[in-house]
Amino acid sequence: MGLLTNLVDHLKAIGTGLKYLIPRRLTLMYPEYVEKLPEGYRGYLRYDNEKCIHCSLCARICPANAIKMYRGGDKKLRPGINYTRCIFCGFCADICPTGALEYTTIQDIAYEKLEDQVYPPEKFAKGVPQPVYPEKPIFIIAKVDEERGLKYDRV
Amino acid sequence: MELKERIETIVGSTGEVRIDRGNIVVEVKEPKKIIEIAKKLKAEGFDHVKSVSGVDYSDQGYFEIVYHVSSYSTPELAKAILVLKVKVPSDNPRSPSLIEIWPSVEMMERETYEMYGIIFEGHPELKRLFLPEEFEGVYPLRKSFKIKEEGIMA
Amino acid sequence: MILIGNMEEFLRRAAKWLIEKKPIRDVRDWGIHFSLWPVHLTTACCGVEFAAVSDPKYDAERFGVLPFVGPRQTNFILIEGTLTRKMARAARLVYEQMPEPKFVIAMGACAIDGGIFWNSYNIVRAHEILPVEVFIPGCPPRPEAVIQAVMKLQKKIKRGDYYYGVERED
Amino acid sequence: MSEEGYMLLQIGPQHPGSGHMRMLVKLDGDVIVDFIPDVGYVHRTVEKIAETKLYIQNIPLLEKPILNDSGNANLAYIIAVEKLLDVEPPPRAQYLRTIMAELSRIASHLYGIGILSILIGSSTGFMWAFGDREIFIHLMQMMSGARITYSYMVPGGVRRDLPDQFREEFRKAARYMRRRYKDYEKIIIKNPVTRARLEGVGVLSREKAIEWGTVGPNLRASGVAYDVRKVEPYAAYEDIDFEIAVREEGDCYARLLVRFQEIMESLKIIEQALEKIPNGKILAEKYEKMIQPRAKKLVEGTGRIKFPAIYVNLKPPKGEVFSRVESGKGEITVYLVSNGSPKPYRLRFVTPSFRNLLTFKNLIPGHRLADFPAIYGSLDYFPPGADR
Repeated sequence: MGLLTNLVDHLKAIGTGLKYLIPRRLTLMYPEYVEKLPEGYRGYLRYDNEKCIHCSLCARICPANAIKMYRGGDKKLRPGINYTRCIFCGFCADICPTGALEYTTIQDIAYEKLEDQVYPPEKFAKGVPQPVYPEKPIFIIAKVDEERGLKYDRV
Repeated sequence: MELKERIETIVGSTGEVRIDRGNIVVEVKEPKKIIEIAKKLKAEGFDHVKSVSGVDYSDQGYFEIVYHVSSYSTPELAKAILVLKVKVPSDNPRSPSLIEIWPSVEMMERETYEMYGIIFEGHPELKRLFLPEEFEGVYPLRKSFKIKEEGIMA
Repeated sequence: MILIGNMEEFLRRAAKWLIEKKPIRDVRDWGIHFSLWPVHLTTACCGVEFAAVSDPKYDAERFGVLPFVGPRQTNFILIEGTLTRKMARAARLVYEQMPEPKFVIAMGACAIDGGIFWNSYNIVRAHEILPVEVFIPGCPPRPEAVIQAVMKLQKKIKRGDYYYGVERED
Repeated sequence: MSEEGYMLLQIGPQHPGSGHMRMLVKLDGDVIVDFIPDVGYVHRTVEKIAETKLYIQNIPLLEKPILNDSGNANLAYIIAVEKLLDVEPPPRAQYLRTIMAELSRIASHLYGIGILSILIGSSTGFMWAFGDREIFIHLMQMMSGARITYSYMVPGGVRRDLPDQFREEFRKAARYMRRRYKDYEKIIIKNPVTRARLEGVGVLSREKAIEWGTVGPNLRASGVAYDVRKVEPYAAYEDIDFEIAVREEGDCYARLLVRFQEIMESLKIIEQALEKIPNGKILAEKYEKMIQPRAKKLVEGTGRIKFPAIYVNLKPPKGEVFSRVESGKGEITVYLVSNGSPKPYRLRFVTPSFRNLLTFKNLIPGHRLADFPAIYGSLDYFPPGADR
């Protein structure tokens, strides 16, 4: 009796495995396909020098002390960020009263040097670091799918 | 509150009972008396300890050991959190271990020893738990142990 | 006996010389860059995301990244998050046991500069004890970022821009 | 070999079955006679650092130790801070918190199941559980804007409202998961290999579980129906109808089953929460009116909030609070002492894995070495959580 049920259960397990043999892939073929993250994803920060009102709230709320205020030539305080410490919590962008700091949806970057990850205000204002893809990627968005969990639609 | 009265009779003159934000706080007057109280509380149905914490009040000359006790087996006691507090002098922090009564304190008392240097008398394995050897004799959670802090300026 | 000993020594030298020569070296580098085998050393909580790198969605095996058990069979350490003092010793030990050539990637803010734990008294920065090739900021970094780092390392290896236990002649 | 003829075996920290810890196992033949967990490989001194950070800055800090269940870690701390500050979040925020906590629980359980599977040698289990975990991570990413570290709850509310497509996406995910559960049943739960490895192994009796202060699914698998969500309802659990998954056996298999059962129960909770969720604000009135109007205009229509500037200067009155929540791995407790300054005077953060450490240590002796990974995996022990 026990043996028989065991055999049946074994067969059921194998059968279930076989059912998924036909490729119904969950795999995201990064970097050929790149997931476009939803609006509001907390990735690398964009800093707008014009909008900054030098209030230093961002530096005060930063949990990792990654944002520091630099005194510029005009005696005004401006934030610079050190991505070696940043934990991408987005508190700085959420407390910024003027929208000078905003998050972007980019978060797939690696660096070869430590110094490259420090962004003083001038470098910070120049723009967001961009990931490098070997070839032009196809952007997709992920969606929940009843059949296979996640599916990827082209943008 | 009925439970508070019950605990008051248990504690008697060895401690003070009050209610703080819904939790029953028992401040034990003397470290030696804590064993006695704990035994009675265990008999009452408080069967495990949720957390053992040290708090450093060495500017006032003492450390506080805080036990948060509750129950799994008695549903109505499970709703309550009993805070058992005892003060030990910061120059000679010693208190009896409650491991005999509540075995669940074992790791937590060990951690409190490691972080504050509070000696729990009767604990069978009172040695460092998390920290590497170079922290022998250094008690990092004491207020006298300072760590780096940075301002907001670069 | 002495003659054979010399012979062995000579052959070893010849092999070392040969392996640094152009076409052979290129083939070797090409081979290595597809077989980055990280050792099973989960240093901290970024391991959660490293597990996600090998999960069906990201599938790092596409890049030849497959965790192996013993340090002797691996050539790649991924420092997954904070290195505490205790763990730093283990990481150093594991690194020393690995055969040349070997590579280190520091994953997560903690591995680079401590991240939110920067003022902890019990942490070590990865680049202070190991020669880190690529850094991945983030807490934890997205699996995509880990793949980016692997690709960066692969490029570096293909360039031949690494140390192979012997000094290169050119 | 020691003098008594026992063999001392060291497992980890570099080992596929050890995680971030070292284990000293004393063996007589292949029976474990003594077991010493050497923890502290991920001890990052959270409690000390917390004393140097502002109340708001501790939100991401306390998520890190319980990274694979960060929604619940976040909630435990926020409840404590709100008790101190005497702030009540609006009802909609309470429901959003419940949804977040439950999604986080599902992800945590799937993580635990995946790790248990790989430890008992079933790669299929790992791939399935981790693949399905991505779906719930996708949902939480929609809600909070991060993959793992959500930092979703702030004192007085939550940071974001529900995205428009969330309901639709969750409905699909729930249907997918229910269908998938039937397959899980065949390929993992009732698989004779799994049962042979787990049934009757690592039996934790009810008395011992209580004595050692075990928490979470491990406790409930030993027949103790203790769940903080029922005992002391927080967030919106009071209005939600759900059952506690309890089993009597107390072995590794029961712990696995409790986790699966809780996943299904969580799906029900989220469905109810989505049905009952009231309209309204997501941040308490007190903080809402402190946000500058021009800042409010910036996030209009996005469902996000801006933080009021007071968040960098939260000064709760003197006092102490204790909070507990039921996370995926078990009860998280936070004991917070304030002396009226903007930084906590003392923050005691007891994680489920730390409390399960004693169970882990005491449960192992007497078993065969081959059962060691099964017991370790079934306890869902997460070393960064235990070490903090």
